[in-house]
Amino acid sequence: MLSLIVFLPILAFAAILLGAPARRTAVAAAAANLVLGLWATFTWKSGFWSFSVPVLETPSLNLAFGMIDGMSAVMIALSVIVTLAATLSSKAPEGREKLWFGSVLLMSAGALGAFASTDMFFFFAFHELALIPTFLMIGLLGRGDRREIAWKVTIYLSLGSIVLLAGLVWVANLAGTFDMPSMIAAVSGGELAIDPAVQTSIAALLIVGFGALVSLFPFHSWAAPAYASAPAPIAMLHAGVLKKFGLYGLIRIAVPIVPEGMQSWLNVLLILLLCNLLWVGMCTISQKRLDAMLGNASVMHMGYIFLAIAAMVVTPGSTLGFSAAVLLMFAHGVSVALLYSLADRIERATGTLDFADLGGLAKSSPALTFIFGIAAFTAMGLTVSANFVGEVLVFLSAFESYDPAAGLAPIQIACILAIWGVVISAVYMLRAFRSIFHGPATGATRAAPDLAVTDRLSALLLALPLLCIGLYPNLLLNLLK
Amino acid sequence: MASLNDYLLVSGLLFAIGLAGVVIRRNIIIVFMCLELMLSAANLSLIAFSRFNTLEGLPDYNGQMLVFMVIAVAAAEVAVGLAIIVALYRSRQTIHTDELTTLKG
Amino acid sequence: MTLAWILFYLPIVTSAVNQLVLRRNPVVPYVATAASALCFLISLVLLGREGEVGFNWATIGDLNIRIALKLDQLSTGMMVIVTGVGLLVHVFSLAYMREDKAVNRYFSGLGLFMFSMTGIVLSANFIMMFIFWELVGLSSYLLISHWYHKNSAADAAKKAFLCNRLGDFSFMIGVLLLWGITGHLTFEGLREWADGGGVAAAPAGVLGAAVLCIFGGAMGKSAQVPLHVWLPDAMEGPTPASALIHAATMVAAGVYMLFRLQLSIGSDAFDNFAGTTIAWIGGITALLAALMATQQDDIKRILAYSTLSQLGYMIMAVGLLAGEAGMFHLYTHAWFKALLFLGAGAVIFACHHQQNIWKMGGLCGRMPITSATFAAGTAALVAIPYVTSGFYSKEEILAAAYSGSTALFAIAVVVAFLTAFYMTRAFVVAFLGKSRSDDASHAREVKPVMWVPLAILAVLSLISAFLTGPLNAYRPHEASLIIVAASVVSLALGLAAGFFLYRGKNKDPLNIPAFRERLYFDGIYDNVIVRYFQDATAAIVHFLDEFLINGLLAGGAARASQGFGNLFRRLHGGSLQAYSFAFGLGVLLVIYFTVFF
Amino acid sequence: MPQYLFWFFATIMLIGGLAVVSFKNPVASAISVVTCFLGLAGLFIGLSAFFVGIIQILVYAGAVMVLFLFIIMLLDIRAEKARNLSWLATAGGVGLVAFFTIQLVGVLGEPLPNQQAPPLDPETMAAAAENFREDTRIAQSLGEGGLPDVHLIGHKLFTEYNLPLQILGVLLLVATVGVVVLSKRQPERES
Repeated sequence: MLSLIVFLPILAFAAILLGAPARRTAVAAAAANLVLGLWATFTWKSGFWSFSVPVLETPSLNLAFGMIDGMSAVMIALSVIVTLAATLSSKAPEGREKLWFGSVLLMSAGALGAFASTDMFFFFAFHELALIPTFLMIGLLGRGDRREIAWKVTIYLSLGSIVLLAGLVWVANLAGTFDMPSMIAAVSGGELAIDPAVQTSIAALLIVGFGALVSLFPFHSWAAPAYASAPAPIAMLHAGVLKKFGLYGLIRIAVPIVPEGMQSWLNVLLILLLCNLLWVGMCTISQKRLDAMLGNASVMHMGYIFLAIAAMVVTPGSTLGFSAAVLLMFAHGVSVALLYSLADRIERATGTLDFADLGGLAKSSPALTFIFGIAAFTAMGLTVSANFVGEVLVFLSAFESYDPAAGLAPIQIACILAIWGVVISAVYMLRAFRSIFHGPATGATRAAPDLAVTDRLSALLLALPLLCIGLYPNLLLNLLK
Repeated sequence: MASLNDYLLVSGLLFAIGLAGVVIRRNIIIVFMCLELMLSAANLSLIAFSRFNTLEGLPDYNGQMLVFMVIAVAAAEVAVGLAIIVALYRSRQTIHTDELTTLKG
Repeated sequence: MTLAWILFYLPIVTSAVNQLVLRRNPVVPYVATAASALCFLISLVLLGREGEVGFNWATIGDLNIRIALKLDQLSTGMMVIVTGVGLLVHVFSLAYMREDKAVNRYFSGLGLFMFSMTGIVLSANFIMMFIFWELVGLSSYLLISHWYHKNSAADAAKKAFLCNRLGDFSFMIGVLLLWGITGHLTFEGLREWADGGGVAAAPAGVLGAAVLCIFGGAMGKSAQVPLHVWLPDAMEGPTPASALIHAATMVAAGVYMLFRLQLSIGSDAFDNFAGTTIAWIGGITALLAALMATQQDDIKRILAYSTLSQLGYMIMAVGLLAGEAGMFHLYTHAWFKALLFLGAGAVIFACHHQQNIWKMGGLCGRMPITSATFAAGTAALVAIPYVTSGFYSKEEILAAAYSGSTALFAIAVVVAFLTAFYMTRAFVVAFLGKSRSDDASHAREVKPVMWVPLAILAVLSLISAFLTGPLNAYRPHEASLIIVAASVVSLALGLAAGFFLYRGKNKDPLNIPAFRERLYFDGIYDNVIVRYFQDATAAIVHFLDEFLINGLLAGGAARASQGFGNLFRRLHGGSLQAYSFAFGLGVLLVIYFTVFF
Repeated sequence: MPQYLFWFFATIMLIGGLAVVSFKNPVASAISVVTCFLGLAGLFIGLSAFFVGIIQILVYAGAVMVLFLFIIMLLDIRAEKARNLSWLATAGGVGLVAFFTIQLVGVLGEPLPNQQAPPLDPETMAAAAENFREDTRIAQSLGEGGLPDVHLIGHKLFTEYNLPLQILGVLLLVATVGVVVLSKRQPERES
């Protein structure tokens, strides 16, 4: 039945092409998908949702959807939530509604397909499908240097995809199947034993490939300009949902199938993720515009999830790192989407995102301030937000293997340095909040209108999961069991 | 009697002349003629091989078949090529290759 | 135990209802005050109860993090302080904030704070404590930035949150280390571990480091040097909020948390370099803050520095393994410092938001009740022997210092002298003499709704030392005579110096720029650490990111391929001859390589 | 073919070729091509490829070169005013030719096998007749000691090379249609 969830956006896309009213169709499809998706998320253990259609006999290739574990379910929930919020909150430029909402639906379908696929081929293919509207929308409707940025994104992501494809093909070739669950079962059952040297090479390909898609340092320089330039729904969907594909892939494929390979790259991975957190974090501090800052911030926070992945590699038997990573992926996706949608909202209301031109928005837009406050404090990992739970679980997972007699292992040192990222994110988020909402009002903000009803709806849709999971993480953690 | 080497040498020289013409001349019609020379040079080699390698006592007619085909294709090529030249001249008023640089990247 | 849950949830539920449902309804302040009164009653009922109740909050495999309310002597005693001061501050605010347009937001903020503080006090494990630890930081941020349109308030809020974040950074590392060493996150588990001889078995260095890191959290929250800079700035917030958060309760949370830790893993874990460092940081904070307090003109800032100084005392006591003394001082300090702040609030309210003591004067006659209560608070703070609660608690700390370290004892005595000096200065300048401005000369006694809380607090600050039994506060043994003598002498000197130096003066006879400029801490932080270490580094890193990663690594690859592309584009000159030449050359080379090579 | 005839025709051919490249006037070049092809046809005939030789004259020297001349006339192309050849192109062409010639000499420096053409005398012809059905013209001519060149080509063409022949026909048809389309005057584009 997952096929319904995946294909509903595509059907809606087709309907829009055929002339259905773009916005209403998109919102209706996204809302229907939200209901279906959440239902699927909470009942993922039932076999009701799996779906399989053979495509090729040899090599055996099936268009197969199913919930491999709770991670798929959570990611699907993330996708449907962000999709509805993106369609609700965004405002298409005159005459471009078809392109605008069509792209959103197509991206949503791609992301859902990737997360729902149990087959490695379609897992990859759906992600590529979702990248097409990303490029198009940045290139056609982006801000600033949109052509150049669209090219940059295209080249980075395509190169990442190519490297990734090489890794995936290698894995599939060794495993003799495209079916991911049976691959994982074969590895854990001992039927598939990959030579350590080969594992090292595969792991390198996968880390670089998935890493470029997730903007792992030093493949990060596409992300910030892309998110700053992309139209809001695209930034929301890409930063919030689609980017998680890389992390999802690392957790789903790299960690279980080539554990020894990942082990041999562990220290490199730790250094890179620290660069993500500290280096990019410092870059974030020096940004002068909200969109650029948010772009860098979302790159920075990937470091925590990589830390969780590193912890999964260090302590293979434990589920702590896994839960931490999934929870943080969800939390980061939702909070980033919320921030982008609000940033877009601020720009529409005031015409600028420059910190120097903003100020005192709290007076004219209290609701916006309230929601942005939730989003900003969530993004900096304040407690009772899902992000905090994710981060604290990440830290705990990194310390799970700590042996006081042996001293600090590299992962614990990395963890301690990574916690400094908490301070960095507080610095830039507080600065942003301070310069946008506090202080005396400026010309741009004095008469800015407050949130409209649809804006509030979409903001609530995103803020509620963050708060609920922050208040009671078992809500999500129970799904992962 | 002329030897195979002689024929091949003459054929090669004719080919070289054609090649030199293609590279040197700028008038596209002459370039085209030089192409014909080169094709003919190849034909000469083929005929010579056909004559010098008999098959059951007869010249190897497979070679001559090839020449036949080449001549037919060349005829078609000339027709189309000249039509293109006419169209080109109509739009550009020139048939000098150095003034036809639309392909410049 | 249902009562405990009500105590826990009531403030946040009230706050949420106020903010989201009632919104601009004028009934909001009264609802909030009623809720805080209920909370105070529940705390009283809960006194002496023991036990723990909770639910699983995050469960992964073997790791089970619970939200659990732990009731014991420490937490129930602390709850009385928190809700008691909280209730009085709510009542006081009813009048103080009446004119403010955003009064509802203010009361929601107070509710959030009460919820978070309750969470800290009742938490049964470190993760839960950390959660609420940060939440009080948030509520403090919200309350400091209450008048957000003022740049100074907005900056102060940011500074406060950041300093706390720095502390939390260390706190988190400490919790992780402790978890790594002991395998426990709950206080109960830690106690079992310590009882089982865990402290002796654990590597001392790591354990000390863990304790020190956790103390880092207390350094942020309790504003110890060098993270103290936020507390004086936090006075930008409404004065009642300062009284509750930045004087009585939240800043004391650091001491509470350290004492909680000390109770859990035992004093032995502190009996190493960690304890010494903590004690010295506390002592230095006490001394520096007292010195800075002597030259401040803003009445709230004087009190803020005195808070710093008293917190330094408490921290020093904890570091000297005398946590009970620290907690006792926390308990008495909460009452009299809340009193002083509320008194200052009343004065400021009466003087039309004039905060400079040199613009006051002669308030004694115009505001008799306020002046009397302020005098009582001052007496408690400077520790007038035997009649004030402050005396008893300070003696305990001096005793702990005396038995711990001579140097720290000397510092403590000097601080006692300085405290007497600057509080006398403040009292003499603000309340005695004659009015030095129109604001002061028009001041009138405040309404009962404001002075009744003051009076209650005044009584408590005098007698609270004798209520330790019923209120479940910690109170260690009596002090010795030598210490009493030392403190009496320093008190007398301080009182005399302050009184004679400042009586009848119109401007400060002393001028010590270093103290006035807060020993240059803020300047150094703003101009050196923030500007160079942070902003300049950030700018450099950003530049390097643009230049190295984006420009050379990625851009280099891009430019290289572009260069090759341009190179090959040259070949596409559109010249037929060139193409045919290249083609012919290629053919010839193929021949050459196949035939001759 | 006697040696001198070979050199005679070869010389005609090569001089014709050189003339094509060196004449300024395209008409003269075209005439030179015809000359060249005449010499070539002579060589073909000397190699007993009578049919191909005739075709060479009919199709190439006759039809194709007339087509060239037509076009030259049609476009009214004059001789180039000045021989403004670029020295780079000339040097390139000459260099290329030199390189090619050196390679040619290098390859042909040592004599290939089959230096002498196998004889096509009546005995071999008669022997070859055994491969054909007795009652056919080919067998008869061969038996009489002649070389029925056209018949042999026709036989080959319509048996073994039938499919290529058909394709060739289609190709020519397509070329015809293409030429018609190309030389139709384009209607003026509206814009």
